[in-house]
Amino acid sequence: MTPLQACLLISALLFAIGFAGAVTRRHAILVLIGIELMLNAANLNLIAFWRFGPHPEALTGFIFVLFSMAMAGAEAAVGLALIIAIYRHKKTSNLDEVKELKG
Amino acid sequence: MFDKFDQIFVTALHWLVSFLPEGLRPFVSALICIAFVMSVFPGVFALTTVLERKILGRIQNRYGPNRVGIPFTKIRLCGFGQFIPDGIKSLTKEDIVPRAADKVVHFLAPVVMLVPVLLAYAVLPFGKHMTITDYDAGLLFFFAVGGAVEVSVFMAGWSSRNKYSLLGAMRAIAQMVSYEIPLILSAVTVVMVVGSLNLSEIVKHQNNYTFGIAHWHVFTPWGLVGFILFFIASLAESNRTPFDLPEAESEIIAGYFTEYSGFKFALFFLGEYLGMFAIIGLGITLFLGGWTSPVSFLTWIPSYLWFLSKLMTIVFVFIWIRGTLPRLRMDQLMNFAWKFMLPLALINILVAGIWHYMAADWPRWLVCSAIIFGAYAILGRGLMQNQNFGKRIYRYAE
Amino acid sequence: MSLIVKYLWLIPVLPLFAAGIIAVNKQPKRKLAASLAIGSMAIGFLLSLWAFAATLGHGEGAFREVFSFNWIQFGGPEPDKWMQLGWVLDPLTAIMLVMVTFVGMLIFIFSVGYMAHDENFMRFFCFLALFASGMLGVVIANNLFLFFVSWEIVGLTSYLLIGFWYHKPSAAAAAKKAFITTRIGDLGLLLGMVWLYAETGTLNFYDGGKGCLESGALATMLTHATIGGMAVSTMIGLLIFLGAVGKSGQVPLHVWLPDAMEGPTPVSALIHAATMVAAGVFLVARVYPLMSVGGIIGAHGVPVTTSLTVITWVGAITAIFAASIAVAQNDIKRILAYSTVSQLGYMMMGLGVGGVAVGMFHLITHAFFKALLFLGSGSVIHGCHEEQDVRKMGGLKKYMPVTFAVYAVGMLALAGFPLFFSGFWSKDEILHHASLWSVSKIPFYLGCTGALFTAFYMTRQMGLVFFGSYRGHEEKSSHGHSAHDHSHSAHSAESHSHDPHESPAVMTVPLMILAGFAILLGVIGTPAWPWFDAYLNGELAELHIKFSNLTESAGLMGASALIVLGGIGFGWVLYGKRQRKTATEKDVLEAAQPAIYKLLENKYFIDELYEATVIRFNAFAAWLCDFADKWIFGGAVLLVKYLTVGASWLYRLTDENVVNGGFDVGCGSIRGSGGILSRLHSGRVQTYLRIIGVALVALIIFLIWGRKA
Amino acid sequence: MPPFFIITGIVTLLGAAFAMSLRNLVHCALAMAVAFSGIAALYLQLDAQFVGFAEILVYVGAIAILIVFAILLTRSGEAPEKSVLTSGWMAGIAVSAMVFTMLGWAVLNSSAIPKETPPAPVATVKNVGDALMTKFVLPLEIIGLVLTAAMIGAVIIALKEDSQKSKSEDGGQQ
Repeated sequence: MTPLQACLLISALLFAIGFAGAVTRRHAILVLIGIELMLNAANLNLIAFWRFGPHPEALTGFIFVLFSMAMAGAEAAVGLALIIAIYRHKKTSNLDEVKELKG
Repeated sequence: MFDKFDQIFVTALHWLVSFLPEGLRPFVSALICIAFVMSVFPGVFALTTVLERKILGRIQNRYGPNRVGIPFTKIRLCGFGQFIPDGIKSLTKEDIVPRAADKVVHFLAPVVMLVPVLLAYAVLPFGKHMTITDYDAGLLFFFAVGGAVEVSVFMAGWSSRNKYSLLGAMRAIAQMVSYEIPLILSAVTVVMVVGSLNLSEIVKHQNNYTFGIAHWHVFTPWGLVGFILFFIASLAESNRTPFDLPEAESEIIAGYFTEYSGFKFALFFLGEYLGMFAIIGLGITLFLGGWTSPVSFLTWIPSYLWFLSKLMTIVFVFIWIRGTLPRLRMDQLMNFAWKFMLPLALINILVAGIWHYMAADWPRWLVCSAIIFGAYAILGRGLMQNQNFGKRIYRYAE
Repeated sequence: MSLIVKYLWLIPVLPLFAAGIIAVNKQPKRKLAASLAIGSMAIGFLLSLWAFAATLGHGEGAFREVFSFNWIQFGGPEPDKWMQLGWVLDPLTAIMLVMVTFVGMLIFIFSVGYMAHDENFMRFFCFLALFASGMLGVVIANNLFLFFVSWEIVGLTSYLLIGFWYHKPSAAAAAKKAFITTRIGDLGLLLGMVWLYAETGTLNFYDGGKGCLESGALATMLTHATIGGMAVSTMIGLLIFLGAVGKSGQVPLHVWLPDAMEGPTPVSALIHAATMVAAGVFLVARVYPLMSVGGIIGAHGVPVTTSLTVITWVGAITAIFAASIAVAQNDIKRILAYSTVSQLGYMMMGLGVGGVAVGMFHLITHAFFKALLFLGSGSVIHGCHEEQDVRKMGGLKKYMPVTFAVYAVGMLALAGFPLFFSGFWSKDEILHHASLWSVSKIPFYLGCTGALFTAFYMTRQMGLVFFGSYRGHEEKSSHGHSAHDHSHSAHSAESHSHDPHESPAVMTVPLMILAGFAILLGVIGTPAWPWFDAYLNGELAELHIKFSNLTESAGLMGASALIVLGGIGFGWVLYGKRQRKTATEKDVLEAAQPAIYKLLENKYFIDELYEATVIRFNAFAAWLCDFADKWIFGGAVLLVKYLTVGASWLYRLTDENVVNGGFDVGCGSIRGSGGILSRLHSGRVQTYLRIIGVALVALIIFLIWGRKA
Repeated sequence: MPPFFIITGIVTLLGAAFAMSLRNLVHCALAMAVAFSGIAALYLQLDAQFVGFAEILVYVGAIAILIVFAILLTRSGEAPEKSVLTSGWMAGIAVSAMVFTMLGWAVLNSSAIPKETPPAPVATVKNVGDALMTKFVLPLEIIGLVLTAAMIGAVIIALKEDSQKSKSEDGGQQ
């Protein structure tokens, strides 16, 4: 197993864990944490490919991770604001109790 | 001769390591450095506790500790031996954990506090060639590990299951998050002018002399403002008076470490002081020339002594402020951070940019000072306008 | 092209912007409104001075630069036929610009004081600024169309400002009257414009040889003949002159102008004395080449044509006609209004007998002193607590010394007091040319009589208003006496506090400036140094005090001075020395000649004549139209209505049963299928996330499979 | 493969697993912080120093604190008595297991993976800064815009909706 494959496996497992959490947990904040984990798995992928890829001097993957982290920050801020707003409305943060938006 | 004296620790380290095989050298060298930090700065901490009590006593017109000297002798050392019984007392007291507490987190909190604080020392240049790890992004590293302190504060406050702890923790986190922004922004000015995040580079940039006076950043308009902002923000970051709301004993007992006692309390105490030293060290590095001497004819004094003396001077000022100023209210604290320091720090970044691109002549002094004075006048006025000393209305929790 | 010509449009556009900004302000911001309007006029004045300076110092030929741009494309023989708009800068424009902006600015400043207590201050300044914009547009237009548009803006604002106090029925009626009367004239202008376009294919005045006032087009128009053998140019000229008659209040369309005095006094001063009514004169001056084309050159190089002859006669008749009415009026502003009509007649006459320079010179001097007189009368009215009847004034010299002084200057200028006042020089110029007119001498005699009347009625007004003792109290106190006998003392004390008072500085300072100009302006047009004449014709004025020159005009000057002095003396004897005792006492003239006085007091019954003829005919026509509308067109409309109702009833039947039925069935089935689909959407995000995960797996399988294959 | 790499990987994965499986939300958040620290350590080992420090600064210093605040504000600091899992949690586990299986299979069997390890690339702060200010300056600006928009949006979403009430509270604050 090459180092790249090791990184990718770690990232795949991280992604799966994050996904499992996001799908199975009821609490909205935990879903958000799961999404953050998935995002980090993707970032790890990017860094791994930058490190072991053919053109590391281009810094593309590296910079992409920086941008992705900025996006994650924005996403967390808006997501948590939404969760707080929902909690204020419905006095709950459990996602299966928030299902007004159905057909 | 002086140079050798200056480099005595570095030479000693190289000499020690040279006995070892090639593979072990970095590892052992790192261990020695860690041992150095772990011994010197807690020593300074011990000294400072006594010093603080004595200075506060002097300010408050009383004696302070003046009895305890070297144990088992008659030497009293003006009471500077006080830290030994203090330490023994702290370490041997009973460790009480509340029954309702979250025991694991409660146990981990002081550790999580101490680890990042000690990590922060890894990038500080204590003297010439005396940086433990010379990271390219040293400044970023410092702020990154500094952020972890907030987690420990939360852990301590939340796990105690005590309303005072939780309140103190929330206050501390809100305050630290707020003041981290002007702290970082005022450091950004230095980064802009020096063009590097490496702390050794930043010191090297200040190690030049004109007319025998060093090029410390504090001697420029933006640097002065940056230093003052940094100083205030570091007061807040280390929870010192007048920003000691998280530990306001008259309101919330002792804040987030109300439920800590004995060894863990000592660890928190140590962590707080070490954090304070680290942030002062960073301030010295960024604005006060690090280990350099202010005037060229004093360069023969060893660099680490310069660093230490600057550190102690600032610590003295901290203690002085603690003895002098009253505590702020929470809304005043937040207003000050967001309505005064943040805008001023942003304008200071602009000024640093102007400074960088204008010719090195007297006009840039004039322009930069004018902008800063204008901004200060306007922001200060705005801050004072919101001072509404009417009847206080309390807002109750929902 | 010089820079100022390029930016000449700024002068009218600035007040337009000011008006717009004032109009969109919801809150009453008096300071903003006044400063915007005055500021725009002040900037306009500075620009006008610049423009004026640019026209100076051109020795050979008149300075004239035009700027035209394409506005809209419209049908015509050529595919790209453009309607052009543009402006022109020549001495005529420049002098008018300076006059309008300067007088306008002073009157705006005066209005700040005069309207200070009016609640519709903002509206007033909005209209004033809009008016200034339109008037300046009239002045700079190099195109009859742009001219017409600005002209109509001016008419609209005149209507709005006359009816400014629309809650007074008389003001509303006066506004309507002014609007409708001038519309008759504007119809003539519009017809003339259309005809002009049909003849020449352009409406630009000057366009580098292609304009309608330039030799090519004029020659074409001259050769075409029309009804009665008249040249087309004459007909067009007369139609355009009809517009001028309406706007400038010439006989027989003068009836609106005295009634227009219902508006606030600054409006009367600005619009109905200094600028707008002069626009008619300006129009004639502007199209003077059209009027004078093909004329026989008479004395002093003045051409004589049919249209100019008409203009002269209309002007002369108006001059004497209005002056004689003014003698028997008692409303201070009405006297001035008839005086304005009369002076406008002089200007028309001047244009007819002496050319552009003569008429325009009187226009400029008249603008200053008549603005002065109106503002002075405004100051008097303001001081006497909105009293306009001269019989109830008197003795104001004591109460309002500044107003008295400046009013006297205006009065002497208007009367044409010799040598020191501008009115003398400009009127003398007109009379001088009239005396040399080759067609007839009657206009000259009419003018001389008018001058006598002018001096007389102005002296009468001065005597009644400023000399003697104040008569304002008696009516009020007697009224109080009769109605509330027991509170007599209280009333007299109250009425004592109603003494006339001097106006504030914001009103008197503009008056003083205007008075200064009313004296000084005469200098530029004396026979010894005819600078104005030379400037308009693009020559260099030289100071030529030649004895022959003096003797030529000295006789006439002496004669007119005698006339004026006679008029003043006559008036002084009748009204100055012998003051009326009470406000209700009969007028001296009325006592002597009751029939004539009644005729004059009732303005020759012109209004009544119109009432009996034009308006009755109009009412009949309106009744006829109403009848036709009610029975003929109304019946047709009813028929159509019932047809439509029937058709729609049929339509509803089909719609409800056929179309709607089918639609309902379709809707039902769609809703049913949607309900089935909506089961998939539980509203739980995690379900969706799970589906996304499955899709991800499917995607990976698909990619790998595709790769292997 | 160095042992330290394996250790950090395991710590990261354990942190993530605990973050997703503990009952108490605060513990979850703290475990998440551990996982992020581990990822930062992984970045350091992949010679991405700057990203590693930024990861700690952003995730541990900011997002973890933010999440902790949100937990306290929504009063979910205590472990609930009811089930913490959704009704269809087994399907979710199955799907994520499938996802991992597919991803892992793809990683191990991919032919696109280069066999040899290239030398450590240089990513000094100066290089990164130059790249950000030249080649990637437009994305940087857009990120700045997005962050500003997100900040304003977050503030507006989290604001109290009852304007009458908030007014009186503003009065109370002064």
